[in-house]
Amino acid sequence: MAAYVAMLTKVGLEHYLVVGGILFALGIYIVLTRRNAISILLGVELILNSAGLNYVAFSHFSTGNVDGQIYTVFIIMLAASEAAIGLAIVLAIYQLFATIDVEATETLKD
Amino acid sequence: MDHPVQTDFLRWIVLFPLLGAAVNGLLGARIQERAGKRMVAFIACAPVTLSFLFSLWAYSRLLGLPAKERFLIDRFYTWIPMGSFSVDVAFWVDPLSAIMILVVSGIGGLIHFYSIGYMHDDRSMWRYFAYLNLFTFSMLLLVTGDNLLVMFVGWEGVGLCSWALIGFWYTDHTNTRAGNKAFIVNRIGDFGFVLGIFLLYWTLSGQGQGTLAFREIAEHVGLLADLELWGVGVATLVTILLFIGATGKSAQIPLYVWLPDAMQGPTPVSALIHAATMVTAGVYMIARLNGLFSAAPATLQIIAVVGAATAFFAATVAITQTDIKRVLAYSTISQLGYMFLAMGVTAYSAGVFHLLTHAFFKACLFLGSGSIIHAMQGEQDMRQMGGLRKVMPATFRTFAIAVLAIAGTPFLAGFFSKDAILWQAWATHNQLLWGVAVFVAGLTAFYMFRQFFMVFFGQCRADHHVQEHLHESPKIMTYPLWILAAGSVVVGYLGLPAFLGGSMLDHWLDPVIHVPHGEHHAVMEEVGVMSVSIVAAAAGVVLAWFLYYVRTPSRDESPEARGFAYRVLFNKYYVDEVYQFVFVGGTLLLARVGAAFDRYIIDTIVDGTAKVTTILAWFNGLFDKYVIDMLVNAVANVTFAVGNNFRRVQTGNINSYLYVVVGAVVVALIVKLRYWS
Amino acid sequence: MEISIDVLIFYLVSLVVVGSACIVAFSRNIVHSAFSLLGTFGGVAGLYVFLGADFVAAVQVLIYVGGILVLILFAVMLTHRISDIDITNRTVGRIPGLVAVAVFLGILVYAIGETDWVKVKEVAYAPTTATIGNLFLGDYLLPFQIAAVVLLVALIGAITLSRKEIKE
Amino acid sequence: MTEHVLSYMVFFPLAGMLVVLILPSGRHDLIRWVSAAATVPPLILGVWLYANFDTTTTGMQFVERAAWIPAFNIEYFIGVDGLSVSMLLLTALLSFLCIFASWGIDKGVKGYFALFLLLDTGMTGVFVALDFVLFYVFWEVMLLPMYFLIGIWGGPRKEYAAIKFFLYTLLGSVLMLVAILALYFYSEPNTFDMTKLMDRSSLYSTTPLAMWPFNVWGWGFQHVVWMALFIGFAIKIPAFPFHTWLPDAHVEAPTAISVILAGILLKMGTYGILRINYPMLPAATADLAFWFLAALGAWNIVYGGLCAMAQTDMKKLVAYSSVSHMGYVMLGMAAFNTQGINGAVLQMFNHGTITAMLFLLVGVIYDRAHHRDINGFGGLAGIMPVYAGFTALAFFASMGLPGLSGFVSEVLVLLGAWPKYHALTIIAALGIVITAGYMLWMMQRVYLGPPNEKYRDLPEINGREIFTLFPLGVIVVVVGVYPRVVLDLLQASLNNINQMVISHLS
Amino acid sequence: MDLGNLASLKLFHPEIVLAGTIILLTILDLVVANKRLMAYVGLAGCLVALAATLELYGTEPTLLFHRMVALDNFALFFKVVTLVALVAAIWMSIGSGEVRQVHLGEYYIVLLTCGFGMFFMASGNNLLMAYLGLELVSLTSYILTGMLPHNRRSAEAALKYLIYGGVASGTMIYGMSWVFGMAGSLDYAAINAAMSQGDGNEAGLFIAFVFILAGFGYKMAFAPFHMWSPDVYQGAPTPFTGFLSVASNAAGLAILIRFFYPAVSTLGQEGIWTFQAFPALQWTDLLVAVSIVTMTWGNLSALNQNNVKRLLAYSGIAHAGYIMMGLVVLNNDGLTAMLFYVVVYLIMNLGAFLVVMVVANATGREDMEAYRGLAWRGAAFPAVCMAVFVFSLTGLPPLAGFIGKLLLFAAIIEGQFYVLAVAAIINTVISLYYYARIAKTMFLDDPGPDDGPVTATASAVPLLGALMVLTVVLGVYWGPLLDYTTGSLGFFMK
Repeated sequence: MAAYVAMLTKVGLEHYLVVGGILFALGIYIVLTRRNAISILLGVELILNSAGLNYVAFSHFSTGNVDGQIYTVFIIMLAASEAAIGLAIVLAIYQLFATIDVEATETLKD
Repeated sequence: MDHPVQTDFLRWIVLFPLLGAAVNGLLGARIQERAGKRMVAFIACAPVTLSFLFSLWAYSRLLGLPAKERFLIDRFYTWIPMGSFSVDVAFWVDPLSAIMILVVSGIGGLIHFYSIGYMHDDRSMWRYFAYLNLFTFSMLLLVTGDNLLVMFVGWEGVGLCSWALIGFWYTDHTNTRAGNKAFIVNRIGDFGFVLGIFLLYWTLSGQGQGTLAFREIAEHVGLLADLELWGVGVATLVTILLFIGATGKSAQIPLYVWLPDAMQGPTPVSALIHAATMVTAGVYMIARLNGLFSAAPATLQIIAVVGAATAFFAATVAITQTDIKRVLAYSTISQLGYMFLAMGVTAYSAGVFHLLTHAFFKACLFLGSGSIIHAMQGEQDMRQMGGLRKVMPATFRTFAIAVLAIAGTPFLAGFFSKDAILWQAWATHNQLLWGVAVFVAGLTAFYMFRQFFMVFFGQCRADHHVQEHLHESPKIMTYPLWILAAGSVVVGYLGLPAFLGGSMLDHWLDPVIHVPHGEHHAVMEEVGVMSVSIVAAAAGVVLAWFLYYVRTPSRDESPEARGFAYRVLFNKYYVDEVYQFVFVGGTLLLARVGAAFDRYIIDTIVDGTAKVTTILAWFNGLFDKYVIDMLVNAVANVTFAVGNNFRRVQTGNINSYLYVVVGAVVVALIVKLRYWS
Repeated sequence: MEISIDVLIFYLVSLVVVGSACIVAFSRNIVHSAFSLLGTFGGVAGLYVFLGADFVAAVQVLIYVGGILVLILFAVMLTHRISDIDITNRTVGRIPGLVAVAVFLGILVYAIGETDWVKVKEVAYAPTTATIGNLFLGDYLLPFQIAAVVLLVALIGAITLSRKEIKE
Repeated sequence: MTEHVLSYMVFFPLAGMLVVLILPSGRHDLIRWVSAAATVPPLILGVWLYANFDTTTTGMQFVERAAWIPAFNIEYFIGVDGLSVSMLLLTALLSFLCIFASWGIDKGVKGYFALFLLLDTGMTGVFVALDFVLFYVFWEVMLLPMYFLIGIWGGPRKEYAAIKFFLYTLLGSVLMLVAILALYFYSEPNTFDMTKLMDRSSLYSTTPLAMWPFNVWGWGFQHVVWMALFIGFAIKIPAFPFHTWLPDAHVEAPTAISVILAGILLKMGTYGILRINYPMLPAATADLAFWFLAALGAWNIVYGGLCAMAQTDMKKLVAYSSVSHMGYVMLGMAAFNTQGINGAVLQMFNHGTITAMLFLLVGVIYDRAHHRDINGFGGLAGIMPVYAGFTALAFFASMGLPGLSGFVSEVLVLLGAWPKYHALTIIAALGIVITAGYMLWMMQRVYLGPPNEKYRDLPEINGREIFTLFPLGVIVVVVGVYPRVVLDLLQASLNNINQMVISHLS
Repeated sequence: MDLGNLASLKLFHPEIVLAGTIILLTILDLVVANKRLMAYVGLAGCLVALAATLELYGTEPTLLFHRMVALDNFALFFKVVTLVALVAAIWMSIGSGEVRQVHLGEYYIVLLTCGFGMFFMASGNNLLMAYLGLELVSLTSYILTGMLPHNRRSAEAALKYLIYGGVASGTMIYGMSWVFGMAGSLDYAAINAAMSQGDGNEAGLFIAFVFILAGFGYKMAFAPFHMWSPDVYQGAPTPFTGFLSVASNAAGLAILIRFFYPAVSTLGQEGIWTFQAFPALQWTDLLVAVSIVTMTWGNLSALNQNNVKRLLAYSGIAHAGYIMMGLVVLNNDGLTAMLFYVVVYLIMNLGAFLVVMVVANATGREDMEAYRGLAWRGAAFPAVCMAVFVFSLTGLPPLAGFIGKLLLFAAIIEGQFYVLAVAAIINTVISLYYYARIAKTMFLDDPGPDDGPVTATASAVPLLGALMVLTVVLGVYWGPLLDYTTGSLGFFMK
């Protein structure tokens, strides 16, 4: 019991990892269940954030240098690029299909 | 003896007819067109005549040698050298084959000449003579071959020629069917024959003496003693297999069925192939291998029984037939039965003797019937004939001599030879077989005289039109008849019974036939036995005289009007029908089953494999189409109607793609953590 | 059983992060989802601060909150009529999704607990901006340059994709 | 010149193909003559080879070797022994004749002859290759031209036939590839050199594998590899139950391609078994020969014969007769004695010539009447006597009539098989009867009987057709009368191969 | 040897040339009216870069830019492959009717950037560079896929690609973060060192590796990460599809090999690699399963395809499965075989897509019916080439595809993966069916009444001829290429 209490009272690496894990899982949940293209992109952002959080946490607890932080910076940068391109595509889809529901845009299939 | 003298000219006995066949076969059509039928006939007859002359030469050479060394050989070349198995193309002439080559080339030559007249109007004369020459070649090869394999070449070759000549007028399917029947039934016999060859070779080879040469086989027969295969003596097995071949070639039960049908061929062919020479090949083969057969008493017993049974069976059928050639055909089968009976009772010499005499009188009968058919413009039904003795005197006389000979009239050829067989059967204590044979002798006399009376006596029952054109045949046809008729009288004196001075033939054949000398019998016993057969024959003649001379046969005599027994005999015991149904039908059924198996089972399996793959692919698509979306939609939105989900097939859905990824990763992780750790 | 204030704050911030992420995931309204993302991003930025990553936190706020989020909101507005905003954030297959993700998360947490992570003895808190800046022009120069290419091409791409007039 | 004679034989047709490819596609006659010219040198060289071949040694002759892919020890390694020479001669001759049999092709002439020449190279290559990779390459080189030759120039169901052929043979060759690689990795040092692999045959383990179901059968590595190779070859032979591609392929293929298919391609299966399975996997050969060679061979003979009897399409009948006749080859080679194995290879050679004749003959009539229904003819012998003469020769040779080539080989095979397999030989000998049955029956229906009025005016076989048939007819007769022209070539090599297996017979 | 930033530049010519070309194109796009010029400039840039790359052969293996990227034969090999694919893709684009509709300037800029990204996928020597390279390639691929204006298929494909790619790369960096946490460094060499000491982290490592595999696998398109590829292949402009099918695949393989071999394994005797620290990981079993599932899934799905591009996508998946076979055996022979196959696959698959493009140019269609009797509709040469390509894809000698398969088979049989071998055999036979169907349609079917003549685009013919000749020549004389791929296994780590 004491061990569990200690686990809860002292914030360590694992706590951050668990938060990251939850974010990751929620992101996965979103991409699995959402039908709205923008919502799915939100899920992707959650996944990227979870990874970023992991890197910073490791950077802080495991390496003691800023390598992980720099990685996170790049993640953020790439997330931004991806969002820009993704949203441009979404707009194009909306122009062509008048909806962004991915179930409505299924012309490519077997 | 061990190093026989090479005699080069023997090969020419065999090769001359082949040359003739080649020339006529390849160029005949052109020759006939340019130089006429005479040229064709000359090209065909000259080689046979040469063969006959060379045969005489060989014969005279044999005469010049001491009895024990009467043996000439011509090694041509090594045919199949295959390790221990080495077969030469080699020809040999010894007393036995000397008789055969003389018969084949002599009677064959006569029939060649006869054919010039008989086939004069046929536009494919060249083809006919090519076949006939080829036949002569094959037959000579058969009898002069120094080993079993070369003999087998001839054996098959005569079968081929027989096929070609039976179906000579190929535009009629009856003829071609008869040809095929002959060939295929012979092949069934050959099936046994080759197996016999293999078994013989390998058994001897197992004893260190692998060979197929006759002389060496005779030398090493002793090695086969006590060897067994499948619980049967090897010698017995080999001889039975070889005998199966003989039943095919020589038309014995159960493979005789082809011979009556073979009468579809031109009549000279029937005379040459289906009476005088080819059908006796089986007899010759057994005589040739007499040492081997003597070592297998069980087989001999079978041969004797089969021979007697065939003789009886064919004779009974012959008494009802109305076709002039079919009567002769069944008669041939019956006479061949006698020869096999002789073989079976180890009277090899008597068998060969009967072979010789039979060749003369049966050839004469066939050629005579050919002459008649020729005159009757192709008509073969005896019910349409009658009274021909006035129109065709030469044919009538020769035919009469031959009939008398075959019926066993004392002091003609058939009498002596048949009697030799009967006596041997009696002397070897086969009284039952002897009884059958005697009865058959009576039947023979009956059906031959029935034919004789129906054809030559009484009123002519033919059409008016045919009657007007009745004529005697040309001399080229009647001369051979006379020669053969003379032979039917004379050759009998080659084999006089012991009490009349003994058999020259026995003496001649002594070096090659080793008959264990039987016990001595009283002269009176022999005379008594002989008298019984004379009585039987006489009875047959009288019966025929009563039924077919006194009571003239009617033109429309039909078997339906007669009793059951008559119908059975007329329809040859329905054997053909049974064979047709069981064997031909059975084989075709098997063939269809096989083909159907191919088409339906194997191909279905193959196609099925393809189908399974397609189904898998389809299932794969299904997995895409349904399973994933079922997870997404049907399972989740329970409110949605199932049908609606099916209609809204949502492939191409990005969520489902991602489901696959996540699902796979989760499964991999679970498997890893749960099972692999 | 004392709980220090920073631990409490950590839990509080984490709660914000996870809670708003849950809204993102489960909300039926796309605008709600988008705005809740603000909470997540901000909360993560807060966690970065806790982890002594001041520069990253700033970048997170600037780019995510200031850039990406605004972009997303724009997109939401551009692709929806205001009237049907409520019904466009469809979610399908919640139960299998939740099951899959729960199993997934379980495995992750289990593995996080099992794994022997590298740990430094002393956890340091120091300003990182200068260090990071130096590294960008030193050891990390190449990635930094590539990032420039990425941004350039993203720019070109985004423009190309949204500019869809027919040529010729 | 002489040291590269085999290479010339292999690649001359390929050079011809390249020439054909650059010719203008409209010049049909030019293309035909160039193609014909490209097949002449191999034939001449083949005869030269035959004349200069040393029949007394067992080793490979006219060997050429050059490094090809040194990294894997793959070489351009070719050479011949007696077995190969006989097949090589057959290939050169039939290729040459088939060019003339293809004269009537008028659709896509250029493509046809180009593919044909490519096929020729592939076939020739298979019979000379002594490096496994080279062998496999040539083996597969045949596949594609065949697919197109059947598929484009074939009959009504050409696609089905082509794809069936293709799938079957590809399945076989992939298995073969796996077996080749397995042999490569088990050899020490690793080599694709077939002659070396033969020398090391004792290395391949026969210890039963633990893997189900091999443990039940007691199969070792050697058996498994043997089986993989065997299936590949059995498809080509074709052995029951892998034979169903053959009737379809034959029926649909153009005449010349049927000839090649039956005359040469089928031989590759048995050639492969003799060249690879026997010397390299002798222990497995000894263990498995009864069921997979002898029993299957006997079954092939009877089954193929019966199937042939039920056919109404001439080509299908001939195709099934091939199934039957190739059974003799399998039975003979399983006898493991001089007679059997030599008979088997002689039968390969004879079947090549006889069946080629049969297909050419069917082609002649098909060109004139445009159908092949056996029941749709009648009395052709009177209408086309010369043609009927050739047919009779081919039929009787096929039936194994003494004096013609088929007889010698069949007798040797059966003779050889007898001491080892009594019962199977008896079954196989039934083939004598069955063959006569279907051949004569077909002869009767097509050539004899009353002439069919419809075909009263069919022209007699022409000079070109006679030209294709005549050499084959001569060979059939010569080999029948004097089989040593082929047998002398074979004996030393085949006895050597045989010897390798015999020591493993239990 | 590690080099600093400035010192690295002189060993960085290919990248510099390529980057320069990109910038030049950006400027040209603004000032030049004739956009066709862009293609030739791009082509020239690629050729110069190729020359620069070849010039680097023989240089001592080096780590550049403070250990960010490696310069070794392995990297050079993939750079050459990428540049060749780029050249071919640009050449194809010049003749493509589809590409004519897009903004040509941007098209070539993004295409070249895509290739630029692949350079770093092949040479990246730490987790950050791997991620950057992969993302650069991904982003440019999304753009190129969605570039066709007013084209629903194109936009939809781009969206799917983007979402799929985003999730996959997100998953990958999440996994990488765990590796970072376990090794304490982003650098491959450091990771390798850490791995050789650590133990007991099997679960965590396995999860991380599986996640990373998701990212790499999505680039290579192997199951179960392949599902984007048919849709994207079908939607994207054909020249880019061709490029994607070969170069993206190759780059995915490159990044995968560099991570799983030099970074986390050690090279032992006789070219046999061993996984560090966790021998009990059952890694090979997973790879065997993935390989079998991939090839089977790809082939089965291809069977019933009627769209040739889509069919080639599935065939590409199947080929990814074949290539994976080389990974299973964990030795240099397997690696060589994979590299060899990459080259061969590049040649034959590009050729196949080129024919697809020729047909699409003439008919506007990509379905199987458009190929009916192609050989008899004036397009005998493309038809013959296509036949060569598809039979090479099947793996028939004497075509290059056979040699590729031979080497792969050789590797797995040597490694005694018999189950895998059998699966591969069955798959080869299955694949023959649909490949042969293409050949059948082109040669054996008669053209339909509406099928007009097809004329090959002038620019396509020489490329087509070159690819076909290469396919045949490499099937017969492949020694040099094998030597080259064997030589390309030089990794520089320390």
